[in-house]
Amino acid sequence: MLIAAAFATLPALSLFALLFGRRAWSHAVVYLGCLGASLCLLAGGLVHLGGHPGAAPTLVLPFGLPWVEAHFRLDNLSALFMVIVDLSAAAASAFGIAYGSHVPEPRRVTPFFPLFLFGMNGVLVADDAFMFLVAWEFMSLASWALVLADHTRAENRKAAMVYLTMAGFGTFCLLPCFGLMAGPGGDYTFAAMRVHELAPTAGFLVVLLVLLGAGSKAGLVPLHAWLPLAHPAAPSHVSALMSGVMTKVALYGLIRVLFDLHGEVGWQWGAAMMVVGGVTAVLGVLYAVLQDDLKVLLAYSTVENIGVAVIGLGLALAFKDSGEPALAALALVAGLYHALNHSIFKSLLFLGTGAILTATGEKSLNALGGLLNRMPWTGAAFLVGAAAISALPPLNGFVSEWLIFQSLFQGPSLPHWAMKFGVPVVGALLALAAALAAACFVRAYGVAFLGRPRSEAARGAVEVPAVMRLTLVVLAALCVLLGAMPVVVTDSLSGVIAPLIGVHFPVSADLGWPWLSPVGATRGSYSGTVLVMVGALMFGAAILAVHGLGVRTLRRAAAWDCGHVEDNPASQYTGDSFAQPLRRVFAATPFRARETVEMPEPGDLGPARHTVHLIDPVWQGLYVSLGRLVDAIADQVNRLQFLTVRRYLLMMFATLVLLLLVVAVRQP
Amino acid sequence: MEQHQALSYDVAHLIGATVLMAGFGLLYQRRLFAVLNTFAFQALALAAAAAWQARIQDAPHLYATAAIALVFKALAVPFALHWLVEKLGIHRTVETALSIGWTMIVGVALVALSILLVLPVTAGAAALTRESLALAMSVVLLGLLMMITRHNAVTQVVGFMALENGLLLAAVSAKGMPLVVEISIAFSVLVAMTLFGIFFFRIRERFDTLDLHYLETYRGDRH
Amino acid sequence: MNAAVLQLVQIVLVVALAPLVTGWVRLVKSRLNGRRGASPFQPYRDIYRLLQKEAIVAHSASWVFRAAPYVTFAAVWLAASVIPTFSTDLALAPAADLIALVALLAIARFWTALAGMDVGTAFGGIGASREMLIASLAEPAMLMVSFSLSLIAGTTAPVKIVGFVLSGGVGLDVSMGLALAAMVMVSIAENGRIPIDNPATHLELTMVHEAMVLEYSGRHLAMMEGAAMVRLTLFMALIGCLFAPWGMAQAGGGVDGILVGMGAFLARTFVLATALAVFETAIAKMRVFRYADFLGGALLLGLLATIFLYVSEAV
Amino acid sequence: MIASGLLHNPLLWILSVPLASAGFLAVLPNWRLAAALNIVASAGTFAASLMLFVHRPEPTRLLFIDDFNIYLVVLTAFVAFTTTIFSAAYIGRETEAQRLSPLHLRFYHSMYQAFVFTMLLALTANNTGVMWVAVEAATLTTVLMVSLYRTREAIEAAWKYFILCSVGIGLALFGTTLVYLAAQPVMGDGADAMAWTLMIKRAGAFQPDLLNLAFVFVLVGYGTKVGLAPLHAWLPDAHAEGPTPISAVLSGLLLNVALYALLRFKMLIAANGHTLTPGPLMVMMGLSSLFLAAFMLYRRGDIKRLFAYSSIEHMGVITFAFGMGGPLANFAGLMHMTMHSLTKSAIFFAVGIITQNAGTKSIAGIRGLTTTHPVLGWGFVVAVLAIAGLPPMGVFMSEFLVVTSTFAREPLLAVPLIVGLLLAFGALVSRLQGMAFGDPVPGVIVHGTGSRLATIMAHLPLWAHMTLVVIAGLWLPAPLVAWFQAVAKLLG
Repeated sequence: MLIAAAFATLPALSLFALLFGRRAWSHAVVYLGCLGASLCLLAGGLVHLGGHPGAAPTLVLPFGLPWVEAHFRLDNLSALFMVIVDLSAAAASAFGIAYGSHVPEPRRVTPFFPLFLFGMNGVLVADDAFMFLVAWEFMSLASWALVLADHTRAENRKAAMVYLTMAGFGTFCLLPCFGLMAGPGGDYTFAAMRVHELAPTAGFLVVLLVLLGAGSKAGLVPLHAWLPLAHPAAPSHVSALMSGVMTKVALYGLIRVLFDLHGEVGWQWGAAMMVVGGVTAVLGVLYAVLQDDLKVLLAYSTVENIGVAVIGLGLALAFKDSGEPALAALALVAGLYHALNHSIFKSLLFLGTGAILTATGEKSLNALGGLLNRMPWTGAAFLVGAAAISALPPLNGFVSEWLIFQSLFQGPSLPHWAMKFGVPVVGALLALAAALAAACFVRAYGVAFLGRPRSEAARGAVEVPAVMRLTLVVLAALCVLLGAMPVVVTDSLSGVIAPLIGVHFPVSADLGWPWLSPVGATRGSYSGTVLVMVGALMFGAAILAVHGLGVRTLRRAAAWDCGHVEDNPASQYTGDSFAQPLRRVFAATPFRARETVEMPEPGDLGPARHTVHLIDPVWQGLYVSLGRLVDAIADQVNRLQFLTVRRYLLMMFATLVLLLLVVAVRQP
Repeated sequence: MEQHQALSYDVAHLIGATVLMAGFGLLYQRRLFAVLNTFAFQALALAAAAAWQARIQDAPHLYATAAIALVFKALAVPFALHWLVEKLGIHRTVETALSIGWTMIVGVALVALSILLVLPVTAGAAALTRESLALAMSVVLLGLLMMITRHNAVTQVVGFMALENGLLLAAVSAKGMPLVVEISIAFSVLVAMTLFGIFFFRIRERFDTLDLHYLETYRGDRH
Repeated sequence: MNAAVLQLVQIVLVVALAPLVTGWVRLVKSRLNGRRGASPFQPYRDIYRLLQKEAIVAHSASWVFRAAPYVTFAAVWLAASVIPTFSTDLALAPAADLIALVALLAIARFWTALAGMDVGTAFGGIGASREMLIASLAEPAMLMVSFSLSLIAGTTAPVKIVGFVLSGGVGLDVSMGLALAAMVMVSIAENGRIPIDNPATHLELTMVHEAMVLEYSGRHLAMMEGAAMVRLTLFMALIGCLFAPWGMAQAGGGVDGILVGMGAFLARTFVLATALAVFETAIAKMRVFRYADFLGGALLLGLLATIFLYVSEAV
Repeated sequence: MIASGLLHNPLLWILSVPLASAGFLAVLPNWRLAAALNIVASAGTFAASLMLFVHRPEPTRLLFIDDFNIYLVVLTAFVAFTTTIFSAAYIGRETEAQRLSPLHLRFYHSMYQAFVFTMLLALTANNTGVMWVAVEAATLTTVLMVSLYRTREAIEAAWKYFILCSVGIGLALFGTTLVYLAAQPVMGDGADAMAWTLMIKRAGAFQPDLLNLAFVFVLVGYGTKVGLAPLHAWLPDAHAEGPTPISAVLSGLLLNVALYALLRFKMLIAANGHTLTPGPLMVMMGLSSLFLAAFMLYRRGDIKRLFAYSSIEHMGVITFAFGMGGPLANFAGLMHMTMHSLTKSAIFFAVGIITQNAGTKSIAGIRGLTTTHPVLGWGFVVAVLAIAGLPPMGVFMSEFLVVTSTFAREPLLAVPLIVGLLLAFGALVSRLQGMAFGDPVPGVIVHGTGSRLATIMAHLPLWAHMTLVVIAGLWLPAPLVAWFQAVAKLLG
């Protein structure tokens, strides 16, 4: 009821935005409305999870495909993702209240923002293929319009173009996927698909297609190319949703099909997904660590985190197919937990970037610096986010990665040799990704918030309005909370996925609260709660000891810097110089990273220039060459536009004779 | 009676064959006026066919068709074209896209194809229609062939009308088919429009020859 | 004796022992170089001296710069206190396994690197960026080590691994050997010892860890130094307990068991310390971009260790 | 008695109103009045067509109404009506720009009504011959209107259109004759052997091989008019060079009529059952049209040709769907016909205003529409997205059904379909973004000249169509569904 009301509100809001967009106060109204709606949906999801997890209320409305009608259903999975989506949605809406007026053309944002939320939530509750895809495309369309909010910049238009085309690709993969699951009968309800038995080849195609379709939306390599273009192009609070939430909706699609509708997916697919996930994670974070634009950096790190989550899903599939439901549950819980965490800290980081943009108008690392002293709240919240995404305990990011590692370590127990040898490799990839993520965010935070300002804009930065600060702080608090009491989350998650796997598997089985001991106490355990408490005690003890034993005086002075005082902020390490060792070591081969240094002639006063060239092999190899192919064919075909009437008649004649021959041949 | 039936069939087929021969004649001619004369002859043969069918099917309305064919096609149109060619000073020789010889060979192949297609399938139909249908189809294809192997606009019009002769031949020999008259009228309108079109283009001086190369100097949307 | 008490003892022990270990290494090194060298207890005096000095902080430094030493120290200390040194019967043992251990050390690194960048000098940046490069390979290597150990011993909890090794579950095992090699290389990198880094150097272009703490002084520097010492002890304890836990006291071992374990721990630590000193004097520091080869090697060894398990199973 | 019965027969009005007004408009000198009358007449036709819902007349030898053509008649009358509204605004600005003289306009209005009449006749004719004559007449009337501007390009386009379609029509007639020959032995001589209603009942006894032959000629003949590649050549130029209202009705209605004729013959074939299946031929034709158009879209620089090719693309998809056959695909095809005619005519309405504002048909000269004309610009965006097959607009539903049902049956056929659709999608999106977004061209007319009324009249049809399309994308009225399903069954 509440949920339905919230759903109804969103389109109304966008209509309102269309009508009253000129009024100054309309933005606040729209975003407040979105905040309210998403809070309602959030509450709805939580109540469903807490109240009656087993139940799955359904609703059938008389529209959609005539003989199918529109089916909606709220089961555990939907409710969980509804929580994930609307948590960030609420944050983004709240942030938007203050931020919405900073975007260049607010009227191009407010009508689509509610529709975007509408679409994402719609995907979650849809219970037939048609409604699912309508909502899915609705989501893409609304976000496309939002990407075009600042449409006067050519790169945004290119981003939107690539984005919508890839969205189309995704849909055209999902269409046949659902077509196969529904069969020629034309009953497109998910209920029918659950019972419909698939032939082996059909099953194979379904998995492949859903990986392509949902994977392109989630940003799996090599279908990720649109993501770092599109996500940063939108206004920051929208980027937060696209990066933090829309990718999760894509994961929802994957899980819905692979675990619920399809039923029996072979372990090979699990293995394949793990490899794809691993590669995605490493490539994503490698791209990220080399970026200068903060939003692009965050977008690439989204690619990484999606990879991590997909490793979890793949592992779960492999376990499930190999008759290890308990381990499958563990892996799935790990994946979902990571999805939840990522949605939170990625929203936090994107909104933080929005705050930086509001304060400085800059999102290029090399123009920032020293913001922590000027924006203490934003700085602190961003620090929490950065630590969380770097998988540092006791924050939430670590818990999910720990769980994924734990389930990975069980991988070799599978009978298949491919898994025995593959899992360690994937483990290595995951570990590499985690370490690089830390490097990436040390760089991002260190360059943006620490040190000395690198530009006037950064020097003049002031803290953002209270609403923004509050949003950031709340999200940061959530990062800590979900990290410090993981058991609560894992237990509810295992309840959520019980129907999908078939076993209810409390991850804190052996030792009980607050110990997280997934595979049994002997297998290794973790307790964020305990670590927080003890860590705090030791921190306090250290401070007390030091202050007890030593002097407390503290003097401010110029930096020593090995003696030579250099007050030009340009002498600091920049993002590029920080990334240089990593670039040389990791990026030389995959991205063909090349550096060119132009030294001025002796006596020439011009500055020396150092430029870096990166090539995205996927973009070059796949997208560009495909584009070239299409162009070449188009050129050939285009000749047909310029023939003489006689030749057109000739074409007609040829067609006629050909068809006559066909008939002549096919006649008995 | 039997005798008479057989005779009537043979006559029908004979006339039909004449129309077809005229079709080949059209392909064969190199000079414009000769083409026009051959076409007039074909139209004449068609009129005869229509009249004969009107007699043996005792369907009087076919006489109307015959009359239209005779007056409009065999007389009016050829004269109009003569006048056009004279007035517009069009080259008297026909430029061919495909050499006459090859055109004839293709033509024969088309006739073979249509016979191959029609004869086996019309086993059920009245013997009357079988051959005439095959003949008609050949004439249609030959007309089309003429349209695509001749550059000159006049010859294209002639080709189109030859095609249409084939259609009418089929229509009249289809026993008891209604609306034949209306259809032939409709076609006459088409042809009239074509002639008007050519004349119109000419007096508007849209292009200095009727050679269709020059008609499509523009051909739309070049970039 | 109950776990809580033992835990307390260990928490105090690691901190108390750390400077001595460092001092010992320095002593042995100077002897090998033919100098008399300072007393092994010199580090205690150094730290006390630093505590007495006032702390100087650059104008541009933020609170991160001032918090970093304490956070770093606390993180390392916490990590050190969950590793079984003389007894496996620790109250905190279940709170963190090997993976969590890696992460705890990552916290320290994260903050140290941030501190290095906070003042806004070139050297801080150099240190931070090189440190993260090293970490980006050392961490995976260590995780692969724990992977192979967890496959061998069936657990990622150090305590349990000790129990497994003591129970003679493993004989002389190829995987164990590879894992050990990887572990040693990682420890060298993590502690900034030669050939990765030279703890004694102040030649700017070769600094890594020193470059990050360059701006520190007084109590902050003391904290950083302390953290480094504890980390060194931690790794020695870790190598010891994972690969040579002999004599370690089990739960319910009784007081004598504890004493034996204590003795064994001290012996192990000082043997390792001496070995480290010898090793460092024997070889030279390598160029920055050779780190990748060195640590990549460690990573591969760790991977091999896991793979070899199946090879040995298969044949 | 009979007279009164005739008077109550909506068909009588549907056909007589346009015919009469065509005659009257031909002699009416004042073009403003003529435009108004044009609207009124089409409104009357539309109203009469709505009466079909309440009272469906009995089929006669000449005319009939069944589940198939009832909604096509209403659709045709509706689009013809909205187009007249748009046309009034359009020609207003054309005459201001001195591009059209009153004489031209008199001719234009009269021909418009004549054209509507021929289409309605072709739709309602219960006789293959009458239908043929009507389609041929439709060709003639449109040829004259395409050449209305008398420019070199217009005349060339008209000539191309005329020649190709005359030949096509000829072949269609041959096919019709063959069908008669197939029917005649069963139905006996005369008009019975040409009446749909009677033939469909006894089609089972027809000579199947003759039907095969006939279908080839009908396919090539009427297929030319549908614009199936490689018979499509006339379509882009005819759409591009004629007045935009004519492009709208050509694309939105005439193609449907030709396709309707084709489908009627397919019904016979399906009812006969002993013939070779026509499916593969139609599938191939559909795919070739889809691919040809998809690639052509990437190279078009003229906005009207762009959408003309997009019509070819959609005709290809529809033909593909009917070629696949089966309840789902046929339903999708019928749905797609309806949606395409509504959407594409809406697009041409928008294009008309856009080209008049920009003063050029070149896509390069059109930028930033959403900035200069928000209402028009966003309407254009919605319409193009709809034609590109995005929900919640109607085309998505039909594409959903085509792709899913095809993939479930013939994955190998579905793959090229998907590739083609995706190619066309990409082309349309890139063109759309170029025109709708970015910085506007300096010096473009920001506010449509002319009265407020004219502006409203120009925008109203566009939004009316889009509203219908959006509604249909999510909800179809029950009777329409029933008709679709009945026809889908007949189409086999």
